[in-house]
Amino acid sequence: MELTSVKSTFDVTAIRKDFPVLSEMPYGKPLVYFDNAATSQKPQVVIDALVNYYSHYNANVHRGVHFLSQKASDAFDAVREKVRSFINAATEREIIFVRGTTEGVNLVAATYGRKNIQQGDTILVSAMEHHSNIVPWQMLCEEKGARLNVIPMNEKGELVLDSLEDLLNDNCKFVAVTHTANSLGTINPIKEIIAKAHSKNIPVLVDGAQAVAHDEVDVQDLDCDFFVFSAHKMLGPTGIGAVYGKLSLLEEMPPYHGGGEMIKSVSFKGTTWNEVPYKFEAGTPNIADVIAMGAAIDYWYSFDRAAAHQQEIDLLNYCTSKLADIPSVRIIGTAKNKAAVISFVIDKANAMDVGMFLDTKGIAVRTGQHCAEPVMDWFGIPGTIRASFMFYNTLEEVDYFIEQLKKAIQLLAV
Amino acid sequence: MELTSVKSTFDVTAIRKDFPVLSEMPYGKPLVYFDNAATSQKPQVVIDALVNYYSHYNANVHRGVHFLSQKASDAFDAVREKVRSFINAATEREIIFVRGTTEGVNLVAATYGRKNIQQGDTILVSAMEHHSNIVPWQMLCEEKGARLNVIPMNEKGELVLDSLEDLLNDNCKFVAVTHTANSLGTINPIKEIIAKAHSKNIPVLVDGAQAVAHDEVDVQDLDCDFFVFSAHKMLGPTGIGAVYGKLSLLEEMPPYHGGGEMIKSVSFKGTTWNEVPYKFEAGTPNIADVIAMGAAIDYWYSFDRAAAHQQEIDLLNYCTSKLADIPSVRIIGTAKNKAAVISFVIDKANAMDVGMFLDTKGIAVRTGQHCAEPVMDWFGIPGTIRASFMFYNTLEEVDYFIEQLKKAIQLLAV
Amino acid sequence: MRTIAEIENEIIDDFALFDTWEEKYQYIIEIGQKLKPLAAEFKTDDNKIKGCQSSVWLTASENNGIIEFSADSDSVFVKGEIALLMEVLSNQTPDAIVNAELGFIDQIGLRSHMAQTRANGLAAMIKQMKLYAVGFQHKNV
Amino acid sequence: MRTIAEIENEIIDDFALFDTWEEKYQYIIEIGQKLKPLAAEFKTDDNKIKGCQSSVWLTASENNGIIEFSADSDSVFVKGEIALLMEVLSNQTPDAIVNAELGFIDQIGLRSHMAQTRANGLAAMIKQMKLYAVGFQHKNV
Ligand SMILES: Cc1ncc(COP(=O)(O)O)c(C=O)c1O
Ligand SMILES: Cc1ncc(COP(=O)(O)O)c(C=O)c1O
Repeated sequence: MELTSVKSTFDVTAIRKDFPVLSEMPYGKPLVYFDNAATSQKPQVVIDALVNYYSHYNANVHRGVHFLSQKASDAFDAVREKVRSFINAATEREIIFVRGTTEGVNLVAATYGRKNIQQGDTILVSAMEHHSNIVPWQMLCEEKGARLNVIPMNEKGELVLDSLEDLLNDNCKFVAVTHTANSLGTINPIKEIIAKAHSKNIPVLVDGAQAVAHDEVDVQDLDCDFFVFSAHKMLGPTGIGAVYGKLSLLEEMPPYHGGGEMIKSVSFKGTTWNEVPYKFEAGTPNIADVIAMGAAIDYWYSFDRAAAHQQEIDLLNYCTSKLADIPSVRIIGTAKNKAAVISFVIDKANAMDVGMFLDTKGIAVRTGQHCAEPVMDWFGIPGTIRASFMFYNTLEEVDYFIEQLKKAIQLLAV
Repeated sequence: MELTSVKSTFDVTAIRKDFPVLSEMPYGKPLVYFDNAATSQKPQVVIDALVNYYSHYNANVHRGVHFLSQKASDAFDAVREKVRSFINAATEREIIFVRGTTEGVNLVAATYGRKNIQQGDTILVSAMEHHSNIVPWQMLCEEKGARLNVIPMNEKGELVLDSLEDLLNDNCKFVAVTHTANSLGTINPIKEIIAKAHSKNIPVLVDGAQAVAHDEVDVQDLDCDFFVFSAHKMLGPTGIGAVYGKLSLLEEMPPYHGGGEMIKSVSFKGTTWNEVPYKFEAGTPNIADVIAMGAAIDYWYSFDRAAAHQQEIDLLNYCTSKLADIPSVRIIGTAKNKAAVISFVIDKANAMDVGMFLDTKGIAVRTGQHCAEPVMDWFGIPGTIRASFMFYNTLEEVDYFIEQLKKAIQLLAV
Repeated sequence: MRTIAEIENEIIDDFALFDTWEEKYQYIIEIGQKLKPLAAEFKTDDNKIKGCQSSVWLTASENNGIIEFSADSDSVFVKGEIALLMEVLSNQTPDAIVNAELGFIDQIGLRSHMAQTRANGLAAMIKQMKLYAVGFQHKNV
Repeated sequence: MRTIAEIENEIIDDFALFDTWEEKYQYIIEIGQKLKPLAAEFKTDDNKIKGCQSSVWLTASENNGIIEFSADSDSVFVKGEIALLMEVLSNQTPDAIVNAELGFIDQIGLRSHMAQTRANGLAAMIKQMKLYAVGFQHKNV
């Protein structure tokens, strides 16, 4: 298979024009941005949404009778429906705005978790979780006297589900597992895990941080109980994200933060909570970024998502095959089902040295543990070099990356 | 005193040009924005900071070896020092970034509070708190079997400190009190309250949401233990704010959210925390808005703050005296020491009817309870009309407001 | 008897005469001021509608299968809203009231200029009127 | 014996020849590659510097009031940094080392292109070198 000849109908040159950062020239060299798993770049429409809000209708939402407040509230409220539709939740009441994935997981741990996890219970995570889907559960376990269990993985970085039935025993009260692993690229068989957990009536939280940027997500089809993600990884702004939760669960959960908006009535004698989802959204929300997140979602519908997805698969396959030709390269994470993320190590070369070399050539990759120290420990490595793609990346960028990587190896692996 | 003749050296016409929203024309009428206590407008430099970040150096911070990440990290880190200097904290390690005041209070309640408040303790708030500085403490009391006590106020909306010694008894373990009340405008004698609490070794949290936008704050001079505020009320973006905490307290506190960045090392066996302030900042921060908050702080230093403050005092005095001339108007909150916030009711007229009338004339005021239901209950009123000023407002706007308010009264108070 | 749809269309036509929200607001206030005050004996907590920030009282009576509403509020604007709702829903059968879609509210641009609390209040009023109608439906079974 | 300040200035002059970060990076790599490897017996956990993401080993010996450092790392770049630090701080008195301000690091633009973890590592190396010097200071009292 001659991969260089892959031609996609996807007009990547046109798409790239939507992203101002892609024209940057670090050290006078064209930027090659392969750090998309850390955060994606933003299309102009997202930036425009922020400018438009702050220049024309900035106001606090929901509480105001005046024109600007009305306009801001309408724009803000409309995004809940956009998020609902983006992940196909049943109703927009199932969407809670949070800062991002990390806050989302913590919200579920602090509300559902604190209410339902008891001493002696276990919470099940997987061996390839991001710290954000480990530490909140460790803290909850510590508080409650519960225990963390781990779904193991194999040397390809695939979850091994043989022991799942055992792990989903009577003590297990919650499962938190990532859809797509940021350190390995593995796409997990979430639907199967959820079905098995549900057969024992155990609810499942899905860490969707990487998934939403690469695959179409349907929370009803997955049947997950919670799904959390960050806007900044899916073309939206920093500082905003969402928790999806099944309405019946949300209704039963205690509130999260106390403050304005999440209450129905406050007196010093006692306080009554507002309805879902407002019960979980205390204080002035991140209005501008919610609106800009809406613009990001609109943008996702403005091009051919299937073609964009194919572009990412092409990038993944092309780069994987090129890396396979370099003897000193070892790819970490070789699951059959992978997103456009390639982690690798190089014999005798320090990952960060390589990252710095590539940086001097205008190439942005990430090096280190990728907030997944247990994964690095599993593979017995201090860290990896990670190239992660988005549909706006090109095969030519991969060629340049491979060329410079070879130079780095020549210089550094001695 | 002929107040119309007050002439300030402050060039409000020039300043207004910095704020794009001020040129808006709701219903074809020039916008008169008197809803600043809800959220302030933003100068162009703040909007530009967002555009510049997203257009030229958007990247995840701290973890990257590459050019964009370095640039983003530098810009992000620089803001911590700006915030430190803005409120004169002793070190930038005392600054924690949060979504806003509400999250800030909840952070302190969930960390310091959960660790230190026990059954039978009392937490002391004041009668004029915003819901965000009541409900988190009620929730903590509920969890711990502690009790909320209240510093009373008089009919002017001033705190009555006669009983303070009693309230600061041996059971009292924490004081949370607002610097400036958003519903009444009262500026409280915070320093005195803090000194009295400290004489009994009781730490004090100050809700600075309204204060930072109107007065220069010096947390070392106040000697408060915690100080929380939101950027969006002080010319900055939505979705960001800060908690100041004394370093010695922060060091002792358990972490807040679990996740990336707040850890030193993670394994399934156990996890060690990062240093203060990172211990309290899990996950990808709101990078863009932190940077824009820095631009807002820079902006505060770009004009004569004393003159701007005088402009607000002029607006307050002028509007107060004009309102005093209207027989059916009753001002709620007549403390001696007031910020540029005027809450009032009108005999026989419904507050929201008046707010809607003013809205049709291009005037934005707020009506209702202002997230301070206990204050409204104290005064036995369902809500107020609130005009709140910022230095970019003009005496001419006040004239127009008074003129239209009189028309509203004629139409509605029947 | 005019149908609900017919009355709604008339109201839509009336409002079409106004170009601006300002004019519409003043018109609603005018209608509100003309609403007959409710006798004090009806201003009970039982008749108060929950979910409105302003105080709103609403009662209903039935005569020969036709419902009549009476209402009052401390807000002139809300009285205007009620007057419009009563114009549409009073003197109708329970079935007609229960099935009314009340599209005129959006079409005259009422909802788009209201604070959320007031929009919630409007929704609460409509709900209460329909609940009365449901009650009378069952009575007539 | 050249003073620390003199050596720093020479390094600053060396780096002034380079226009770009790319050239500086490659120069540091070159220096790193020339650093004599540390004998395996010194690569102990005791000699490992905490706070560096890369493995860094550092030892020091004293002779007639003059300190000599030896070091190694699994990162060539870090070896380059160490080589620069050793050029400045080796063969100096404990007092001179303790008081060194090492402004050259900022002036050659080293810090501004490093990830935070690596900058922390650099700081940890300097701290460890100074701690050795403090140890030898006390020994000589
Ligand atoms: C005195 C006071 N405290 C707390 C808050 C809550 O701030 P935020 O909504 O930004 O969290 C506000 C503003 O609404 C306020 O005025
Ligand atoms: C799989 C996964 N989970 C969680 C996170 C945390 O997301 P955030 O940092 O936006 O809170 C990330 C991104 O860093 C991730 O890739």
